[in-house]
Amino acid sequence: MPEELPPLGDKVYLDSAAAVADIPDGAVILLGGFGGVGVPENLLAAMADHPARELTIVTNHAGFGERGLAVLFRQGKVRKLICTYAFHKSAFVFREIYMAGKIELEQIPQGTMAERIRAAGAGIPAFYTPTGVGTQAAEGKESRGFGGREALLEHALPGDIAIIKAHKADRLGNLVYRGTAANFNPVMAAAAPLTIAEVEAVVEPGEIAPEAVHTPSIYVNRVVLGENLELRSEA
Amino acid sequence: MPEELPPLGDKVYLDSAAAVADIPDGAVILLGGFGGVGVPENLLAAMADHPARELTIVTNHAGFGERGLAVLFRQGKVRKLICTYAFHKSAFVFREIYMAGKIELEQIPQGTMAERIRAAGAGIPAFYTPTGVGTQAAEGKESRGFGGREALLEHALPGDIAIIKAHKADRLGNLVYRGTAANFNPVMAAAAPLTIAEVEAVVEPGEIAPEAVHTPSIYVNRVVLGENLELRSEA
Amino acid sequence: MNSDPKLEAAALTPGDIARRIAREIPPGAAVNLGIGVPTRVANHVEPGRGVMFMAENGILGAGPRPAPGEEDWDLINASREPVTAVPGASLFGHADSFAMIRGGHVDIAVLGALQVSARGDLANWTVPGAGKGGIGGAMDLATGARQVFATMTHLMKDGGLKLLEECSYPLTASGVVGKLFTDIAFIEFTEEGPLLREVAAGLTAEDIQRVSEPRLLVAGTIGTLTREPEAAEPGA
Amino acid sequence: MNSDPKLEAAALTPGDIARRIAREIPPGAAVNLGIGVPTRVANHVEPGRGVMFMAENGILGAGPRPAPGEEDWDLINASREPVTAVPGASLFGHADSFAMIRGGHVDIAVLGALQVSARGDLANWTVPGAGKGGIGGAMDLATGARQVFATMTHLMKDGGLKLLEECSYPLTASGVVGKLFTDIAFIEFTEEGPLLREVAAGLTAEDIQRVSEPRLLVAGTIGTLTREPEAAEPGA
Repeated sequence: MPEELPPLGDKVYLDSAAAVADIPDGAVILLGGFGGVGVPENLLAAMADHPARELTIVTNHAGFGERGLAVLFRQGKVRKLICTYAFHKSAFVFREIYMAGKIELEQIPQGTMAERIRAAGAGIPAFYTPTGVGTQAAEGKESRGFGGREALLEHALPGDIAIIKAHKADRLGNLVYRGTAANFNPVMAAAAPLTIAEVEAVVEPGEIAPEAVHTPSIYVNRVVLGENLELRSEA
Repeated sequence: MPEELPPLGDKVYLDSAAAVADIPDGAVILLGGFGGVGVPENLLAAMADHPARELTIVTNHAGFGERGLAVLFRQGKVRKLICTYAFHKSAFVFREIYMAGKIELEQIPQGTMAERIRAAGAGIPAFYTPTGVGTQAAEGKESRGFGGREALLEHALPGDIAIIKAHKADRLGNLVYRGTAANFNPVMAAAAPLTIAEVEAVVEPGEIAPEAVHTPSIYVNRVVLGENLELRSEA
Repeated sequence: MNSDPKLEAAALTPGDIARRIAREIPPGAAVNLGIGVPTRVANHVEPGRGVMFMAENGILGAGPRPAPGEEDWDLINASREPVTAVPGASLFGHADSFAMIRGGHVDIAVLGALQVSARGDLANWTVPGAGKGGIGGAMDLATGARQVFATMTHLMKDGGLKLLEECSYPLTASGVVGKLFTDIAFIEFTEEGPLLREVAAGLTAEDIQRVSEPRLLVAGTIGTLTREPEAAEPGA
Repeated sequence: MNSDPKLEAAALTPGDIARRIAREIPPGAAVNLGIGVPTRVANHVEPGRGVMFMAENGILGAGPRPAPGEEDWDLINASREPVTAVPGASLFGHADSFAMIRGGHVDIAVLGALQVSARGDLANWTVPGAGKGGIGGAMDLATGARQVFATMTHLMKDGGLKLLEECSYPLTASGVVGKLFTDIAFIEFTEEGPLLREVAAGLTAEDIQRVSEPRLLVAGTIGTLTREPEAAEPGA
């Protein structure tokens, strides 16, 4: 769905609405963030004003409160949620929609989700992990012993679009994260052919030292300066 | 072979000889470096004065010239070399020893070697990669199709000891690399129960910003300030 | 905590349990603390012991909660609480964080438990029936950490058992619990089975056995778990 | 380059080949350059086109070789040559670098070839018999890059063919070559087979077919590969 090559030069989009404008129905969206930190709040808000439906969302948890991701649940835009933690008490909107049978859920261990997304970006079609052996997470999965220890076969989990958050970007798309706000954002950036990054600052190429880059520009197609950096839906 | 837990507090060793003193015969050593950059030259020099034999060395290439790794080849200390590029013209010492039937060789694709070492550090017993399908690198390996594309099953490649090089360390073992001197060093640091890092500078904890750490302290057991930073064997 | 007045009277507070767990953490260890009582363990580990706390959302070297008003809301632990970064801390993303956990680099994970079985199976992520809890990082931590310490009240509120022959709740991981700290006992899982190491002051081994489904082993002297005034817990 | 005087007279220089390859690189592409002629392609890509050169030893945004005496010996490309970092460059280790390559994020790999087959198989890492060459990053690059451009002289020094029905040397990867640039021809690999796009000035399609084992397809007009004075290559 996205262009074959990133556009020449400047990847900076005018606003969040423009950055997500062409997201189609049915897209699989990798959504960064953990515990309200590193969440692309403004891009999420733009998605609430966007017509795309039948979305699959891959993210750590099922939203918090009434904002951010919860708005998309309420709007009935999300067909399926793939996450690591579905039923936190603050995810009451998701619970309501789920109990009404209006959304599919796939819940997977956090490390397995991170590694499946990394695998998608890294050209690894599948890998084995000991996590989940002998649990519900193993249901329907192949298992195999390595050196006397069982492991499950897990497949790469790519997205069509990654919607992520970083602290700072340069105009080429190099990203830097702050604190624990990296979380799923770096692996998601690499695991979709179209990656849209909301940031708190945009600088010129060269202002981020090469050793300090956390996500190389090659993984980022669009950069947008978040309109309201105080937004905190904790999606 | 190493202690169960890293020693309390300061991981800084007095000199290279002390840092490698307890390496036993038969150890599998992960050796960092690529093209003469990021090579732990002083630790290699200390290994030349060390009695350990029957070593397996895992490193990018088969040494250069007459110094560094080539000394260990000449001394007959290396039983097996696992590398990505064996027969560069400058690796004449290895060639000589290999042609004389005095060393085993396993040559594997560079990306597969990096990923196998990462897997060892990341608790992934095995993974699939499309690299090498239909080539000599596939010989004796399981192959399987994913989404219509064949991939080879590759296993984690752990070491007993990692001997690596970084630019800077703090006393807790956090590491920072310079330029293209990271190469195999970060993955190797995580893939052995005992990791020994040669560095060009040692600083106090806190002097490396948390976001700037390339290799977290948890992966590093010993730090030594290289005695002769001009050493350049290009091993 | 349960309907037995004798056990109830002897039961440790959460702070007492956290303090006891802290004593089992060796100097220099890298430790992941789960939500609840495990989080409080940090309050009882002296800074000079070189223990590094890691949180699976991407920090090694998490320090105490900052003073009110000084929070950095980009810097939290896995319980969504603001933390500080100690000198020598490092930050990383989820893939690297779980590589660290699954790769066996974290020495100890201290996890809350719902049930523990005779052979150290851990159930801590959900109760049967839809709509409660989530997996989160629990399966990776329980599987990947070198040692798993579990903690729970010994009994359910209705007096039902939680230390069982077999867990009835969905498992988090099999055979992983090394040490179990309840409000009335400290039990170590050995090749031969669960070994009763310590009991709360005022109780006997028989008291613990009576509320535990598996046969508990005893070797040598059984130690005593003591209570302290809550004020003894700094920062709680 | 071969024993046929007509072909020899028409053959492009390495600089000419590099210049032709450079014209096939679209603006904004991420490109990995192998050793030899591929390395020289960088000399012909204008900086304003936004092309980013990556080297598998851990740099995206490799710039020209620094002036003598100004080398940073911690900053090299995969050919072990000192490079610079352009504004907006990034640095990373081998695992991340090959994740980038194998994950299909590198648009074009330009690789030297020993042999290429009718269906785009590439042989470039060794000749049969022990003791020559090495795999290095070639298999990952040939498999992982979105497009593989191969370059070689069209014939061996003794006149032997290198564009073959089947490679006789050990393969690097199967069916991966998209475009082949030799000293006398530019060939594109299509579903139907190798398509002859351009020939060196002074030669005909028949001249190229005569020294190519597979049947070459022709569609529409065949273009001309031109030679330029070596001075036209900046920095060579």
